[in-house]
Amino acid sequence: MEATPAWRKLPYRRLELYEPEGDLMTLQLGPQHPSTHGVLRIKLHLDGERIVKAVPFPGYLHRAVEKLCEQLTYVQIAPIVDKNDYVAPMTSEQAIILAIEKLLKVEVPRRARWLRSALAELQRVASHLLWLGTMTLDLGGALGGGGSVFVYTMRERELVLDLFEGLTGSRFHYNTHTVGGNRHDVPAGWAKDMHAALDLIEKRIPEYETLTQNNRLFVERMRGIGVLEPELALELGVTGPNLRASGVDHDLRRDAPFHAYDEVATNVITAKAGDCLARTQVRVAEMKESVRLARAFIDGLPEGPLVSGKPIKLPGQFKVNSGQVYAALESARGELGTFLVAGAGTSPYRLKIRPPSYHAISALPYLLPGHTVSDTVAILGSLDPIMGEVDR
Amino acid sequence: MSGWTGLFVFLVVSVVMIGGLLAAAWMLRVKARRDSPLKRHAYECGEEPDGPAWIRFHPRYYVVALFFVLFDVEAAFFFPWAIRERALGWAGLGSIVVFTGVLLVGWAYALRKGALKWQ
Amino acid sequence: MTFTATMIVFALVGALAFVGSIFTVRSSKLVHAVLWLGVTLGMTAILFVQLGAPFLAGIQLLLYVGGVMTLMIFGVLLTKRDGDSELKTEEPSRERGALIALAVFAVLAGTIWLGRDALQRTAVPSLGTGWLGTSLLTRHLVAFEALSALLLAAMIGAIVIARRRDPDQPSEPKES
Amino acid sequence: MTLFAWLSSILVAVIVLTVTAFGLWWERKLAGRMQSRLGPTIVGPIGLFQPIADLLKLVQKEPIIPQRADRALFWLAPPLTTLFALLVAALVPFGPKLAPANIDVGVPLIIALGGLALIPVWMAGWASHNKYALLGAMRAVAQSVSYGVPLVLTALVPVILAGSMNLNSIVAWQHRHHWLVVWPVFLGLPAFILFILAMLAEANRIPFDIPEAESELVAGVSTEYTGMHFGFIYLAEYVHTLVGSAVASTLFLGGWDGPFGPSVLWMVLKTCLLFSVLYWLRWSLVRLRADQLMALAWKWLVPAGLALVLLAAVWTQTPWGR
Repeated sequence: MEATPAWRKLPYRRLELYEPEGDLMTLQLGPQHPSTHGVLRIKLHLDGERIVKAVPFPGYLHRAVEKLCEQLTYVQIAPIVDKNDYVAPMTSEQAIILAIEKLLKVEVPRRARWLRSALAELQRVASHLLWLGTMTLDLGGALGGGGSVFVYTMRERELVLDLFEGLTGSRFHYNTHTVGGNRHDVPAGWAKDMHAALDLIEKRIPEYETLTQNNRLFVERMRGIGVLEPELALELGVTGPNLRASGVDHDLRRDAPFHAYDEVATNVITAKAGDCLARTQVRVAEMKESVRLARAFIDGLPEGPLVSGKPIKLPGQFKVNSGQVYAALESARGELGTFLVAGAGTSPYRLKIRPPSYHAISALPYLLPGHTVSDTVAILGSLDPIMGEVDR
Repeated sequence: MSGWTGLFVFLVVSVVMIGGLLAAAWMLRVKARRDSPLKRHAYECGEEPDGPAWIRFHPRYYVVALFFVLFDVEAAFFFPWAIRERALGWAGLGSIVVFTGVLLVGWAYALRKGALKWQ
Repeated sequence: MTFTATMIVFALVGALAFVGSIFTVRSSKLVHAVLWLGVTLGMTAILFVQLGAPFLAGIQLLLYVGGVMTLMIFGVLLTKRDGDSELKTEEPSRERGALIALAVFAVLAGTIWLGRDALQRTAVPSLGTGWLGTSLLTRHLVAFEALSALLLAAMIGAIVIARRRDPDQPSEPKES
Repeated sequence: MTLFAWLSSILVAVIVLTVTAFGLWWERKLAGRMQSRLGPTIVGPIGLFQPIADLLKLVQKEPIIPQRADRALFWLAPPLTTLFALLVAALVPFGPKLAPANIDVGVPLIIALGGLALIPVWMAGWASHNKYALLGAMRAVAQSVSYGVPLVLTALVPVILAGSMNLNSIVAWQHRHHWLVVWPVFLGLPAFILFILAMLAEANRIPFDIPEAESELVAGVSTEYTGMHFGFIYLAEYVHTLVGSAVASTLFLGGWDGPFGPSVLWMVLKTCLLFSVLYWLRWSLVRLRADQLMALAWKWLVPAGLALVLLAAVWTQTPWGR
């Protein structure tokens, strides 16, 4: 990796050091912009079309979820937080349940753990599908090739959502995880449907590859753009596919197994370049890997109870007065952690969510300068931020 | 001359059609009951525009335009040659090659200096 | 003297060209001035057609209205910080300008008036574009080739002027 | 003669606008099918009247002129874009007789008029006093300007081969010899492809639609426009693509020349076919970046165009090309 060019770091710190040939233009990209993935505002200082300095302003989607959770009982929290990462609510919900279970020291039956793993992998496929669609949408626009890929990936994402609906009765906000297990057991024929869906998705992934990473135009737009050095990524706490695309071999599924990942080995996919293209390649390869894992988890789904202990009737069934835990899982976007401090009674004293997207967009001020306005949307899109998760 | 008359007539027809659309748009337009200054704000993603939009631009833009004019001048000289190309023969072709060659020197220089890059 | 369609068009176009040139000078916004200049140049193209030089009309549109206009627009955007600031004309120069304009007009008009007989006697040869090409590449070959050198000089000049490098300027990323 | 000029002008204008309106519907239908959607279905049989409904909707909208805009230019620019895009159509022969303007200097005039369209686009962007529009306008000009050169150069190839700048003569030449894309194929085909690329760039179509790049510049030049004025910019783009296809068909695909039947049908057929292929491209490619476009034009297309011109000249000097 070549050394970071001086102009990339310096002007960001000291705008007044930069001597433009024309006038600098200040451009607000967002919050109401087609490609800011929700409501993110980035203030760009432009010299011609080249970005000199970029300042992201998150916070437009702040709903005080963490504060709200302090008022809720442990049982009520899960359906609230699955609105954080609205592209992958399943893992968002699992993350909080993991922390609560760790705090309450609840044993989770093996069947529930396997089912959760299967759901997590399905969710990863769905999330990456949506990401691929919006990524090409950013590059090609809704009136162009991007729109086509977007519609295709949405079509396949529907298959996953249909599966979730079959399991939980809800397409988006599932509330299928309870403390100590899962609420909904696999219905008859669900595994067969899932195999059919996965087969179809697996068959179509090469089609997306043709339209995206094997497409000359797409590659030209992505290669060498927004290079995230591994050192910088680690310093900023960037995780997930963004980190792995920078060549850091790190995946919680393998390095700190949760659910049933200690029983089924995960192949961690990495790439070297750290640019937008590498992030694309990692995610597309991860989709294939997730399809394999989801099959393995559903095929190996053990018999047994789905919930440990009695089913929950009352919120007050769990009571913890002290203790603090940190639990994390590998969501589609990286390390989704929950730090939970028990309070008096049935609700937490403090809940802190560590959203991978927040750390991803904190790389923007370093990645954007030196690139053009067109690259902004490519870089932002390739980082796959979900603003609901960033702002919480 | 007749071709030009045709072009003129076509111009008139087009102007009438476009004017008709404009007139229709003017007559059928919806009028807001109350004018709102917010509505007439420049769009900048919902934020207050920060700094002027009419700024001094980068000189690169100018170089690109200049190159266009110069190459277009070249192409303009090609046209009279092109329709007598067969008659002028190899000699004419040779002169054109020299003419092009000199311009390509400038082109190569510009590429080497990166003057035609957009930013 | 009867009014033909050609004459009506000529009068119309001439008037528009005149109006365009007046507004080119009188516009308070530089951008407007450039656009009015475009009107004048475009009308000149139509005059070329009426004079039986259609190729020149095409080239006028291609080079002047398309190219030079663009160049001037960029030039305007380069020079002033805000394109909407008012242009002020110094008062004393106005009379002098009018005087000079009148003098030039008088000279032109006088020349045309004096040479009116010659103009009427000489039949304008309709030579066409092909003739232009032939004579460019045979009789005026040296001038034609010298022209390429002129264009080259313009190119290199523009590059040199635009390439004002300073140390804090971002180094160019490697070519893709 | 004058009556004929009027009639053929009106006829061609009607043909162009009808095909454009139909093209709008066709594009949406085609795109829908390509994207496993249905496209328009509601208005009229198989949604055929959708463009008319769109037009009616646009006509009714409230015109809003932004506060700090240059009002006159803002209002004038969009109709002018459509006007310039339409004007080119006058020069395209839709049949041996059906050409409103059969002009000896057709080719340079077409290029010139097509290139002129960039000025109202720039006007629209600049007059909006909006940064997105302005960036779009600057991109539009730079792109138009860069691709203008290869456009002229590739259009010179048929001129050299046919020895005439008159489009009808060029078609007649192709009728006598072969269509240019058929023979000499090593000249005609690359020139055709380059011409199409440059034409797409001039018409701001994907992969060259950076001036309106809605994922980056919101809507680029047309950001501040509402109602019919927005419609004009939109329409101009379609007309430009359509007329560009017609010009390309004329210069390289034999124009109105067909084995049987009325010539105007062949011309419309070829134009629509090319138009559809361009939309196929549009719905399968992503757009390039502004600097990549510039690099492509200046580094590859300009020298390639020059080489093609010189090659064509050499070819006409050989016994086969005489």
